[in-house]
Amino acid sequence: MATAVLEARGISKGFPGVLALDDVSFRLDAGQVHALVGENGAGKSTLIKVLTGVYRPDRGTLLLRDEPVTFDNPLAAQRAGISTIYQEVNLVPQMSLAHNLLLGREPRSRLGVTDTTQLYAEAERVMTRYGIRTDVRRPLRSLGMGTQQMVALARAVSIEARLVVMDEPTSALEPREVDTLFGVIADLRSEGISVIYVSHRLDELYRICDRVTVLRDGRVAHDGPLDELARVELVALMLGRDPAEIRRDGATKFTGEHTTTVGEPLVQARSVSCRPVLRDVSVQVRPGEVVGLGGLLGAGRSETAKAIAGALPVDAGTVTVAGQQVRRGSPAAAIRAGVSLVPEDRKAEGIVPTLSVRDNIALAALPQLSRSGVVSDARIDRIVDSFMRRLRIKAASPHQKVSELSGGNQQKVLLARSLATGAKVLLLDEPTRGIDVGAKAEVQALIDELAAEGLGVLLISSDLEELVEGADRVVVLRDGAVAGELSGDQVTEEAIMATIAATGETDG
Amino acid sequence: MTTTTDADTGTDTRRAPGMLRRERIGHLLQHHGALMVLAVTVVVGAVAFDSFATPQNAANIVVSSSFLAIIAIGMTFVIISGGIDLSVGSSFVLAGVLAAYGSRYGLLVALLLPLTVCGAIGLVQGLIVARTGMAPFIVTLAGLLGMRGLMLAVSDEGANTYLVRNDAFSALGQASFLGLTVPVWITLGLALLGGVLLQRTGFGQNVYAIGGSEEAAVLMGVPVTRVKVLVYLISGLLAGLAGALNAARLSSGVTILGAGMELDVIAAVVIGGTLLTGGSGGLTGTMAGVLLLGVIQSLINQIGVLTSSFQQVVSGAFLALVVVTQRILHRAQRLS
Amino acid sequence: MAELAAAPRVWGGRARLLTWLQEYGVYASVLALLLFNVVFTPHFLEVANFRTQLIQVAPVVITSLGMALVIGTEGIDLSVGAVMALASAMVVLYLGYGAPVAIVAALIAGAAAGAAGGALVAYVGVQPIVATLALLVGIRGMANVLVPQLTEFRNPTLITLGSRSVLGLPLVVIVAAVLTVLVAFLIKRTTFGRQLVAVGGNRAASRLSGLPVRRVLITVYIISGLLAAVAGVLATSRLQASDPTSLGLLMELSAITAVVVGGTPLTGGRVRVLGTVMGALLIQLLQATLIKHNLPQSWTQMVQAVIILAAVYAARGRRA
Amino acid sequence: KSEDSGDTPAPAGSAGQQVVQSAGATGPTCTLQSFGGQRFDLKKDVVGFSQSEKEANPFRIAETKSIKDEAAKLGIANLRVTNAQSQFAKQISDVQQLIAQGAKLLVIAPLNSDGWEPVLKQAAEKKIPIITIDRKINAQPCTDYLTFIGSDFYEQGKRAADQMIQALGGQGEVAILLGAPGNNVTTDRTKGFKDRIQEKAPGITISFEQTGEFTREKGQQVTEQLIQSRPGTKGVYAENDEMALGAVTALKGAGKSPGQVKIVSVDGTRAAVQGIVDGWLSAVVESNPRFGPLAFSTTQKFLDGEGIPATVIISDQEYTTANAKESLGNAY
Ligand SMILES: Nc1ncnc2c1ncn2[C@@H]1O[C@H](COP(=O)(O)OP(=O)(O)OP(=O)(O)O)[C@@H](O)[C@H]1O
Ligand SMILES: Nc1ncnc2c1ncn2[C@@H]1O[C@H](COP(=O)(O)OP(=O)(O)OP(=O)(O)O)[C@@H](O)[C@H]1O
Ligand SMILES: [Mg+2]
Ligand SMILES: [Mg+2]
Repeated sequence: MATAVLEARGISKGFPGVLALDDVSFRLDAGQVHALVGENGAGKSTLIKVLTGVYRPDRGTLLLRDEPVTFDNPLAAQRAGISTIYQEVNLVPQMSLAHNLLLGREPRSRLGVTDTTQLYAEAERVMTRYGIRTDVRRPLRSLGMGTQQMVALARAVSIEARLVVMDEPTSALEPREVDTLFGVIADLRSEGISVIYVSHRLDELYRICDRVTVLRDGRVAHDGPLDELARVELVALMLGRDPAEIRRDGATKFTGEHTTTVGEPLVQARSVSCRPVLRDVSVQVRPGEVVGLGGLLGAGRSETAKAIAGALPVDAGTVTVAGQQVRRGSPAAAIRAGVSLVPEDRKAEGIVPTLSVRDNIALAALPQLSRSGVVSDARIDRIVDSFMRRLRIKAASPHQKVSELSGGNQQKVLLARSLATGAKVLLLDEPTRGIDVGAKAEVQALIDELAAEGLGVLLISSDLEELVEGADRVVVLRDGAVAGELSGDQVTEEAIMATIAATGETDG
Repeated sequence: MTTTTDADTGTDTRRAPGMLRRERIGHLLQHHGALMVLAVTVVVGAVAFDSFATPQNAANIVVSSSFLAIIAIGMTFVIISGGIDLSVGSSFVLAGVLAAYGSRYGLLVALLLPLTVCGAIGLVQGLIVARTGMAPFIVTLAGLLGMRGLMLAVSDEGANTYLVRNDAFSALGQASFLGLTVPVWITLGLALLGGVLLQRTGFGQNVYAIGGSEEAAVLMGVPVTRVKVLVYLISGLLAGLAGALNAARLSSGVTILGAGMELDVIAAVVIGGTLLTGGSGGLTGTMAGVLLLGVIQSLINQIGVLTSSFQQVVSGAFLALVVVTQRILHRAQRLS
Repeated sequence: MAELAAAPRVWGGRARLLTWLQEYGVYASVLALLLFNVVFTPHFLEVANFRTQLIQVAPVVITSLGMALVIGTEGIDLSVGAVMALASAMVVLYLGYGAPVAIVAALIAGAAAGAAGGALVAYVGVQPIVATLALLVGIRGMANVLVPQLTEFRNPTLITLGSRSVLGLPLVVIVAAVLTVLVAFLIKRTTFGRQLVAVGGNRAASRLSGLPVRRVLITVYIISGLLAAVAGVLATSRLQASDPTSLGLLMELSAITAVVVGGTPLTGGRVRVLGTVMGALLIQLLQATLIKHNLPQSWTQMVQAVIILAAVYAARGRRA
Repeated sequence: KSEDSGDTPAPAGSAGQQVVQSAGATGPTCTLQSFGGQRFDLKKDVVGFSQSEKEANPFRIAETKSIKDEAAKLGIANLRVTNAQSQFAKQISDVQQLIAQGAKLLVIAPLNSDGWEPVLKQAAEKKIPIITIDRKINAQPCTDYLTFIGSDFYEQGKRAADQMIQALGGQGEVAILLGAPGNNVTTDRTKGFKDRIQEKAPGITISFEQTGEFTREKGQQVTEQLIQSRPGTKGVYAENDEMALGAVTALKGAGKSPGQVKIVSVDGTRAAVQGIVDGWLSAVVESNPRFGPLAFSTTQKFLDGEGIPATVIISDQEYTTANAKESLGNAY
């Protein structure tokens, strides 16, 4: 038997309140792409953090090429040839792309100081290889999530490593960039470098992975070659359910068509401009309608949603809700008018990490839940209780800190927060990013359910399948302007791609 | 800089140059806003007061600012790393007393004693901050108290002012070269060195990374503990050096110095465009900030007719004006 | 209080002790110091002693409460000591119109000073530490301009405010206790309190959730100024004189220490009211102990440094 | 923080005028020739006055006012005044800026006795005479600076001790309310007091010394702790009047009656002397701040070619139960 590149034996790791990993063993062979899957909160990220020196396991041993090792910190793991892309893009937002990319490996001039010319040249060279052409001197935060993810990827791969760990690298990527990534992974494999790959997108796993380990509730539920495992079986293993049951339910939870009322638009954005990212964007959503926003990374979808939600200073254009114009630049006014945004960046703009699940849900609706400035705990408890049940939020108690929940459950908390305000229109920016198949289906079902109740939904998703199945109508953006609109039978993946790629002037 | 639109990758680059210019301007304003405000203040002062723009007054401002400047260099490192060092005022006075005491055993002791003690305390503070995760504000506040206590202990509860009787050491504070005293040259050298360290070495980039996002820095393999410890060590050493040089200038270990100095230093750094949240800033701004404080003080003295209480009102208002101006410049750039 | 209602969780034995220490470290420290004094300090277990400590700590408690709110929003208010001086100046300036008018004038001045700082922070976007540093310098100067030197007064109403007792409890202590309860209520039960911690926990998220972020911020600084003014009035009445030069000097550091020792993180998003009161008590008790044992100033400062470190170490927040 | 505070403004007129105690007797005299300076016109040339602390206490108010009033009286047209706001570094640069502004005479109320090297050097280059008032500069008179006019703080401490010994009849526990740590005034007033007690009254023990930082508030707080935990304390020596008055407030609050604890302090502010009249204080040793007339008359003598002494120690008064009522008008 070949020596394992990295092996974990009997690893346990607990946090206050949960046992995130319970006696997990894991073995990675050379030149293999090894998938690590499981529901939200199954312990994937925790296992990766144990393998790479972020956490110390409570029990168990690590073996690097059959030698026992302990990593005190990520640096130690890096020195041992393990390079990692962590789940949340973990780069420094204020620093330039180049400095992020080459931090710790800056080229030096003869005087021993950093040679900045060479630094930028090198960074530009690397990024071009990943299909990113941008000024590498720009601060990272001025770049879209997708570009940032590519930088993280380039950084991890360009470190001389024997093992590259990728925790949900594609959740912020477009199909094209995913292709680039897979090209890189193929190269790595051919060089004999192993890859641990975590993703909730099952198609991807079947495209590139050799082997799979399924985690469920902190335990190993399955371990074996991936091609021997049918997709439904994999999902069943993750969820701990019967494959037959899964087969009945289908791929996405969307039912497809809604009974779109031809009534007055609930919300209407007219010629919204917001230099330099948006030009003349008009979108409307009618009651009971799910409108998709399509486009590539940086096309301005998030900006459109934020402009409608009053979270961006708009240069021109109006937003009306039920015929009434909403005050510009005030999220509070938008919420009062019944428009609520669930932002794409959960960590930075969504949850308030210091507060409990309960307080996070009640946050936006506080004015409605209090009388003369004093909150009514009874009313809060009632509403929190009902949403936690309805959205099936998994938490030890409503008083648990929201930062301790898994990604999918945090997402549901944000949905609950929006719904608790009594919103008539929901703007959902990547609502299923980074959440597991089970939770994804639940969220999708929920969107359907809400639309059926007469809510208007604006859905932004990089997952084309989700967009096609979920939306009644898709508005496609390119370079901050509307490139086209598709409805009814026109809504297909091919049509969306075609609209994005069309170079000439399109109607709209 | 790439200006082509690369349709193939779908990465948007067409807007890059435009945003870049604005970013550059923003960068300029944020980092050199203090320099601009400084220039305006100097011009206004020169027009308004005859005896303001004299070489001697300029030299006075530069010389008396140099000690604050040396400390501010260290503080800039600390603040960029996302920390703060309240202990510098106490380090400054303690170092002065130790240097004066040490000067009776020769130049070397006069320099090494304060540097060792202040460096060691900086090191300990850094270790506590880095290892325990306690707030730097509190750790260095304890440092402020503890070092002042130590200073009182070594000076017989402040009753004993050691005098410098070593000419070589005195020269360090008093001799001048090309019209400027040695501390000014040392300041310039340190600012230059600090600038290179910060901008052009891996260590400097690590400091920025930790201040920008400590979590990310850890995951990117930055030796966070070591960098943090070093940053507080630098701050302690520089405060110690400033204190020692000041003792050489004053020829004695004055015990009543340094109270509230940390706030002046922090103000200078922040006026210089370094954000207290960490991750951005630089030394040019800090130097401008230090000079700005000196110039404001000198202008208030020039006005002359103000009562001492009114002088305070004016310096408070001036400080507010400067930071507000900077904010507005910064914002105007962002919204344009 | 919020900190007492811990969520039900499954803890291990050692973890439980550790967490208990983190949550209640400041209480343990106060207790330890009390025990030390009972054993080693003569005349400690006397009513008069506890009265003295409580009276002396009252202004610190009151300013610390305001500071805790500001820190809860990830801010800091260095101007509280100067605001105390300003309030003190206003009181004697308007004493001619009677004590109530004078006190109201002082409180208005405090609120106005807070509003100035808050406006700089909330609307101009100046970093709290610099905004309030400018105020610290300017406001103390202003207090001195208004009342150039220590001024005694003989107004009986104002003097009784500082020396009177109700049901055996000094009035200043009662005021501090009432304000503590009010601030606890504010944090626990009001919309404003919830919004305050949310703004401190994640400002961007709060804005997107439609919270009036700027209004919350400016209000917090106004409250801090107001509370500092209350403390200033009480201190003035106790001193029976207005002394804008030295009243409240370095109060900002004591208040910040009390808040942090009490377990409120400087990173915001959380406010511990009772912890803050305990933090103030710890500092007071510590200083009293050192004075009573007649330690030289050098020792006093070094011991304080060590104890503050130890207390914060015990009470430090869980690490990520 | 200040070492001298009170609460009533200095009275106008010549009441409390400084009297020279020892002039010339102590050392060699200094003349224009021996100093080597240039003659200048006091009335027309720039005269700089550097005050150390904010004019927010009676001592500093009276001191600055005395200088300004006397300058006005003598027709000195170009008096430039700076204030170091209790920051020593600022005082150094203040004086340097006065030199840059062309001052021909410097009157300095130093915040600290040591650390004047850079100023003395610059002044010496230009042969600018420096008169230091109320606190000495540790340097060579007639070479580094011209002369010092002021009180002897050590002596003040000794005289306070004498008063304390008398008040207590040579027996009992005494507490000291120290001034701000590190301050020369604190150091000297403490040393003088202790030396004298040791020398003359072995029956008195100094059982407690804590800083009240020269402020009334701290004086009150420390005294509150003191009387509660050391009820046997018979006397309190406060190193300035403010702390003494704070101690009085504390004693009142603890229900003590006047005279139960003997208080002796230094300064001679109106409020403290009133305290003697009311029976709370036993004695106050004066420290006279009215330096204007003496400073400028000394300068004039110097310019006129006369020899002036290296130190001009003024004779400070004493306020006791015997003279407090009559002398109230002299207090500042
Ligand atoms: N720092 C922490 N403190 C407390 N609990 C934690 C912490 N990190 C993770 N957990 C808990 O440990 C469990 C495993 O989390 P982990 O992040 O490993 O899940 P995951 O499989 O990566 O999920 P996802 O697909 O959502 O990323 C979850 O219940 C989570 O709430
Ligand atoms: N803070 C910012 N400063 C400058 N430019 C920004 C900032 N945020 C976003 N941008 C730019 O604005 C453009 C539109 O970004 P937006 O986030 O709306 O894209 P998107 O279509 O939602 O794509 P994504 O899938 O990345 O969310 C991008 O080019 C992005 O780089
Ligand atoms: Mg994960
Ligand atoms: Mg987006």
